[in-house]
Amino acid sequence: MFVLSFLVRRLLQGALIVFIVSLLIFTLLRVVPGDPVRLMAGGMAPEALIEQIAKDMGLRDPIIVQFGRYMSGVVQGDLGQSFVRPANGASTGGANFNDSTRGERAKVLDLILETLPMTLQLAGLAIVIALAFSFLVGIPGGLAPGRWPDRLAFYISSIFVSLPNFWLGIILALLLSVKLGWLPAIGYQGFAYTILPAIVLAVELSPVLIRTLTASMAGIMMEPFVAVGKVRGLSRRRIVFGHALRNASVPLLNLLGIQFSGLLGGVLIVEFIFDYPGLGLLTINAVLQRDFPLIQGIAIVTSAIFVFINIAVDLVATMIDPRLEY
Amino acid sequence: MSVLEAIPAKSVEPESIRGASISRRIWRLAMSSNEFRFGLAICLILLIAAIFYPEWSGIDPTKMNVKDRLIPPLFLQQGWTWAHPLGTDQIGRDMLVRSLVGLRYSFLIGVSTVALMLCVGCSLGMIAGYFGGKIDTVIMRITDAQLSIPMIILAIAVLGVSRPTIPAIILVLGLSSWPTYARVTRSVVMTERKREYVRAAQVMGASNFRIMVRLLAPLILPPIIFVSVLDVARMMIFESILGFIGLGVQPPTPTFGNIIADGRKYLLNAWWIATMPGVFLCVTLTSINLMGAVLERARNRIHGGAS
Amino acid sequence: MPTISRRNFLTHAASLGAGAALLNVNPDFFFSSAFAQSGKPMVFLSAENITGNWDPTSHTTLSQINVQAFVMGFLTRTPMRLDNPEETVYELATSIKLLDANTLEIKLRDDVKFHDGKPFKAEDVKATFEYGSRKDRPAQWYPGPTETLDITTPDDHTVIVNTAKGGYPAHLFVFLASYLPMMSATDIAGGPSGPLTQRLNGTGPFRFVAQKGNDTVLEANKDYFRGEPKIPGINFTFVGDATTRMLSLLNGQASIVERLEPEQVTTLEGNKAIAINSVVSVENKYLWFRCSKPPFNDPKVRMAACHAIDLAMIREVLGSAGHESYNYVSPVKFGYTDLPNYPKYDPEACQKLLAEAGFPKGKGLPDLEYITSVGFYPKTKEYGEVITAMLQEQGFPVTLTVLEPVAWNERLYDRPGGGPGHMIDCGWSTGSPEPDLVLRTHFHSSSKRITGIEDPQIDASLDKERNAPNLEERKKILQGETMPLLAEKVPALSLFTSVMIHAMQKDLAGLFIYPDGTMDASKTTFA
Amino acid sequence: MTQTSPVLSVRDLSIDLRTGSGKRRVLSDISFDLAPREIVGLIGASGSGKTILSKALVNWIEPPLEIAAGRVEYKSNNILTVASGPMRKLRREIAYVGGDPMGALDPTLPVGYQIVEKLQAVAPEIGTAEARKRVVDLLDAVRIPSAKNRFHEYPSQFSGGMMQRALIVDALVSNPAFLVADNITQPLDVTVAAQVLRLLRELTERFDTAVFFVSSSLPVVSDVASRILVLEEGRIVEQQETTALVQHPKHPYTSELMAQIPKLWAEGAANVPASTGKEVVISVRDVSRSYSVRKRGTFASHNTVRAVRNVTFDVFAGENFGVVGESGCGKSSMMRLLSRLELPDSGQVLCNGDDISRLSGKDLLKFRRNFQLVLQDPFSSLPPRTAIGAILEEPLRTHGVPDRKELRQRALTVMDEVGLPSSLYEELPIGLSAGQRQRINVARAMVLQPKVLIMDETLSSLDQTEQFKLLKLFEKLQAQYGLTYVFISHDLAMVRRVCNRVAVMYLGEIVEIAHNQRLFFDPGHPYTRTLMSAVPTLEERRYHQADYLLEGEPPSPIDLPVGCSFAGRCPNVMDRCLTQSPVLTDRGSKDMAACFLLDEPINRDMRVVA
Repeated sequence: MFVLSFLVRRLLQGALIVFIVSLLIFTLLRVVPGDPVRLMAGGMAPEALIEQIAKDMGLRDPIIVQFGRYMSGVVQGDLGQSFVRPANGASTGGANFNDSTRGERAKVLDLILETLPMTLQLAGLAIVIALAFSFLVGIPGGLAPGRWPDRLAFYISSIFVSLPNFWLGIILALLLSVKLGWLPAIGYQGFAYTILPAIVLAVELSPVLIRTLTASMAGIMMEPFVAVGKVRGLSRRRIVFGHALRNASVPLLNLLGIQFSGLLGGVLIVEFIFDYPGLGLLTINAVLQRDFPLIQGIAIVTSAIFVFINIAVDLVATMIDPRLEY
Repeated sequence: MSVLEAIPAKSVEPESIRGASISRRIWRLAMSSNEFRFGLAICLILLIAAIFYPEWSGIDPTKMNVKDRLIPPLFLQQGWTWAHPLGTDQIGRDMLVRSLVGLRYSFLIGVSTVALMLCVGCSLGMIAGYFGGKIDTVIMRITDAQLSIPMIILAIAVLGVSRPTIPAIILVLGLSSWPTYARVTRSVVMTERKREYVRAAQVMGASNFRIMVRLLAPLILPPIIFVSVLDVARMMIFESILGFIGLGVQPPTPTFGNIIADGRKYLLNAWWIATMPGVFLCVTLTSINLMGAVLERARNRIHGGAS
Repeated sequence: MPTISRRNFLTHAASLGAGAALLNVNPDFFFSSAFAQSGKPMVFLSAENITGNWDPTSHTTLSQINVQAFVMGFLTRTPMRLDNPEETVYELATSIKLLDANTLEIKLRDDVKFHDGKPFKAEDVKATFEYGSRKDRPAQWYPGPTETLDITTPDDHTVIVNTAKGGYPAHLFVFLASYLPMMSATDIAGGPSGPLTQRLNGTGPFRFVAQKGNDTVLEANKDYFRGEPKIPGINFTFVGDATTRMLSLLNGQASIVERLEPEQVTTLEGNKAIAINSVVSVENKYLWFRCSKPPFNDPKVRMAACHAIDLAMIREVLGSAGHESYNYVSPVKFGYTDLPNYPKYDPEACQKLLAEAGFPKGKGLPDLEYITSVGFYPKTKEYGEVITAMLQEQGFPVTLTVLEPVAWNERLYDRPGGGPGHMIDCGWSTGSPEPDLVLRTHFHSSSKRITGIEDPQIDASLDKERNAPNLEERKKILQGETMPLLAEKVPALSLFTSVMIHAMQKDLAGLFIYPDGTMDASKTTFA
Repeated sequence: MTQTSPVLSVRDLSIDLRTGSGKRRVLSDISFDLAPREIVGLIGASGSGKTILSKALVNWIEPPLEIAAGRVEYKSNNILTVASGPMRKLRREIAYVGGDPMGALDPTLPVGYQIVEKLQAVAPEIGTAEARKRVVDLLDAVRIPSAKNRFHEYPSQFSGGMMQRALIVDALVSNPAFLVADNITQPLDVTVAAQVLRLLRELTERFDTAVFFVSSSLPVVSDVASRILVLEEGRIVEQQETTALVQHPKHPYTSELMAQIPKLWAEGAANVPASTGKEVVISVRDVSRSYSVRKRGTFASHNTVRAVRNVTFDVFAGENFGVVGESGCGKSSMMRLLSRLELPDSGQVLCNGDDISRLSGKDLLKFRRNFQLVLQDPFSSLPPRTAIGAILEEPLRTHGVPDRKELRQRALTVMDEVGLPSSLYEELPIGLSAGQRQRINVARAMVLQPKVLIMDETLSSLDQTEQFKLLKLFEKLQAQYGLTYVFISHDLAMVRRVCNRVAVMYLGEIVEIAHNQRLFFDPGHPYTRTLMSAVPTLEERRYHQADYLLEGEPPSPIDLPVGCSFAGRCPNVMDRCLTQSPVLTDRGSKDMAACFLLDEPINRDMRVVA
């Protein structure tokens, strides 16, 4: 009953958030200068044709009318069509002229659904690696505040945060793929191709995780129940892993939920560097091509995912710590 | 309950540093740590170098000398020269001067962005956490919405309107990253708000605004600012991501971001171009971080408890 | 009448960049392919993405032209090498004859089939020519609209082209023959939204299988009239990042990559497993002035800017990726000559012209915007910065705007009132010796793509060279009148000729690369 | 003493505290024995080293504390030197319960689960099913209602008293040989504390456990222990059988401690001048306040907590007015209403005749200046990172005193008045004792020179010595400035000592309001008698626990029972009480109580303003 009412309440709020985000993005993308139709039709297209296309696509209607039309589509699961991508999914470029002979345009939703699982796989692996590493570094750091494991955690996070992901990506690809031949790097032909980009993402993700984990671990270890636990006869390992970690995982979870939207920024670059066919590559190509319907669709889908992930995070957090109420 | 609480702690700190005002005491305690001195020294060296070296050396960071391009840093590979201690880039500009000027701009971007984030995030978070109820709900829903808009989308929208100038970039980065701070501030304020000293201040007749600004802000901001040092670096890196998609600071102005983004192509045979700013970034950050950590520790020691 | 005469239109003996012509396979290899296929497909990483429309007349996108070159057939092929630029090899044609100034006779092979099984006949050539000349086709390579052509097919393997109605010479089709992909008449009959846009259908050594995301998958055509290719297929993949492409080559995932940076060349030269191929391309890169709006509507200001730019410095930045060019076309194109009056770096002349134009030392000039892209050409941004600095040195108040390719492309072309900015960087590449594909396209007032120039003198000169009765005459007019006139009016400044640099696995043998970047892989093997 | 060999014997135990500049001895030469089944009490002021000693007994000495000398022998082992592995096994036989029940367990796991975890940690041979059964049985034995369900509940769902019971279960579940109980009744209400103590006695008898019972309250210790040790500044200055010690303390320190214990019924217990003021300062008229709490696990439904119900009373100028009651009785809500931190839902609070809810702007500021509050918790009521001087100046700044010199002067003056040395001006409150902190709190209230001070449990966190000193201070300040005090407290002894009139609250209502003497000698409400039966005292009780102290805690203010709200715990409950709710009945001289046992009310339908 609790879970159900929680979900109903949060999902309603979530729907509202996604709606606000959609409106914001929709408006923002329409005040950007540069006529999307010109982008779509190509530089060589005559003005009259551009006006014609714009009219046909309803791009000269008031924004609110366009938004209404768009949202009624979204509700039915239709995120519109890409401006520039053909149905076969190729990313396109160049001075493509929009004449009547254009191939059928790709559905935004299809494009997203095709690439999303790839990115989820990448992000999932990255989070697993980042968490494993952060635990390895952060827990000893949190258990020994001020001593060397703490400093080690501090220096590692300092160094990691100053590594630009595209720099690191290239270095790791050179080292692990070209020089040592341990891992494949470019493109995607199997799970092994996910590992290297995931490592790069994990490095980007872990400084904040390490820091949060160290701080909250150190904080929890100061809690009375930890000290009392020892007197009650619990072993240190049990206190650390059974209790302290459990408590420290709540802020960590919240952080992960928030980090998701930051993760997309990293995914973007990393997928581009490694030519990994996920949502990030789709996004960066959409941005580079100014494919507005696609950008819009991606933004709405990611914000929806973000909202869901945070609902899930909060749900898990309340399950871990029943004092929390959302 | 810690052991110390049970004992009337008559002197937790050495007697020598008593009597002075609290901020001075924190400062003095921090200064007594080698780590802090080391961090401060490095930070000062970098600062002084960034402020004075480019003008003093007389080398124009945008002046190119195509013949002298891709000279390696001192001693590292054949062909180095004292004229360019850190080598030159792909069109023969001096890397040392470029890195230092880049440090200025990146620092400007990083610090102003974080300042903006802190201003917006902390004030909204504080208002939400302090008043609670409907105000809280509205602010937090806005925060969630903002948090779920990927930065890059906001970037093309805003930077598409104006040419990507430094203020515009600061605006974009700052506006897209404040929600984290709003959330953190809100949660801290919500716990602090329930404490009795807030109630005491209300009974004294202090207005809500006064309580937030004079009582809560000085209490909750330092740890948040300490954490935000990491964000300064992240923002510098983000700026390079913007450069990556053509929305960064326009050349010839050097920033760490665009030096790294441009130098990426030469990583194989002129690794220093993309690496030097990273090294500078790492050193700057570590020195600031080091000072921050020591200050935080000193603060906690003077204030006698965990934050 | 001779067929294509041996013309020695290139006297220029340029030294090639490092590693050039390492793999200069004689194009005369289209025979005997009795070797067994070596098992794996060739993976080509392209620097540019393709359009969503497979109709060859719908675009001018290089990467898609590359795909077409694998799949489609051409009447002739022109290898266009500096040492033998006029060499022409017949492919689908067996002979091309000029019957008179306005009549061209083309004889065709009789053993060729399209990938969908339809035999290749004269009707296909007729349909292709007529369709490609239509006014609404975006890739306007043909000399005049369909109404100006009269094409007859006396038998299934002979095509007669008559241009009398259009008033331009028929020899223009000679150069185009090597550039126009032959489409099936049946596809064309399907109309502009028909099968043409859905897939590629040609007579080439590889057939189009599918487009999977950014991968274009091609497989060997067993019925290829010169024998089945030895590799089972080609994966043509778009990878935007130069470093990524090279990493992919280094770890063995890619067979061949294009558009290398000169520094990458240096790195790869030391690598035993990698071979480099450089070829001077048909593409020049230009600084285009917006000639329809101030201040560059004044030829003096344009010339002043040209005098401010030191081309040698730019080539220095480019290293092996750039080749000298003192003309508006590439040295491998018909009519190239080093123009004696081509603008040189001359600060004094620059200042003088500026003063004459009323802007002494640049004072009084409006803020100027120079637009360039982070594009897939090597060093674009770098030399953009160099040019900006050089212009600033002479007092031009220039700022550089670096845009990602699509945003740049959106701003590229002329529009009513003049295109955005004041100067813009762009290269122009056409896989044919035909110079008008550049000159007429950009500088004739009927087209004026980027510059927006409308100058009756240039128009007249361009018309005159096009209407020359034969190629010798035409060359004389080009070199003696049209090109010098352009160098005098400078609607644009040609900066250099691109050198196409490809790197490939050393075991990849038998690949021929044309100066426009297209490839012939029909004899390619993995050694 | 006892002939059997002791369970535990401590010999010459000395403990040092390592500080930045060196070592300080905090315990010296402690020696005593604990016989099987014996309950030994330890008493001492805060800071005397009680907690350190009790921790030493369970081998819980951590840096910066270190053992300087001596042994703690259990089964002829010095447990101070046992390695952590074997020590964990020993913990089965050595148990500890602390004074912070709410922090003692991991908040994210169910209570029962954690007790099972502990049992299995010290006794791995016990299977999970058996351990569960044992825990549930014991929870039942400590009278935790529906123990089976409570087993799965989380610490935050337990009240303090419940939690302390659960912790006693946690300590006793492994059947230990001895138990160290360190200040276990400190945070609890009197009635609950009395219940817990009663329970502890029962259980230790049942389990044959010896107990080392530590408290700062001699009455509490004497209630439980058969022998008492007195600790002063790290030394045991006296040890005697309880009765002997109470009657003939040998050491002057013990006598001093006993002198500070407030009396309830003895001669001189009340130290108040008769209330003289006739001018009404505060008048509370039929005030109610309820809160809306979202029901956990529901979408939009709310529970209404009725915290204050139809309360009416007056406070006269210059008098000391007390409000007593246990946690959750609504006295804190009352405080918030009086100090205008919240506004009542209905009714009025009048101050000098003005409805304070209508005040705003300057009038409000003036009201604030005259009407100050001293809060309960000496730790959280002071901003942790502000220097003391700045804390005291802040209210003056709020009230528009801009001049730095004047600010400093007034802060120093008030510091002097409350007995804080001026050297503390630049210091942070962090190093100070609870007593010193409460002085700062008082000083912060006094700096505005108010007319009324509300003391919200101001003294309850202090030990008797400190309480004693602060009460002296209050008297002095009252004499000097003619202050009116409102004491909100759960401590009957303190109220007895200082208040002219006392209101007793139960579940948001005033059940009795009476003059000091009348309340303590002739209480009109059974709840008042229950409270008195539970007060720890050395005196002969007028009301005995056996008669008045029933099990159970006050019902939740969410689901108020029909009829008299005290019916569930009332020893004199009648049928009528379950259906009808009694109203305040005048008992003469403005004393009133709400109980059907009293004579038929004179003005039954008229609410009388006291």
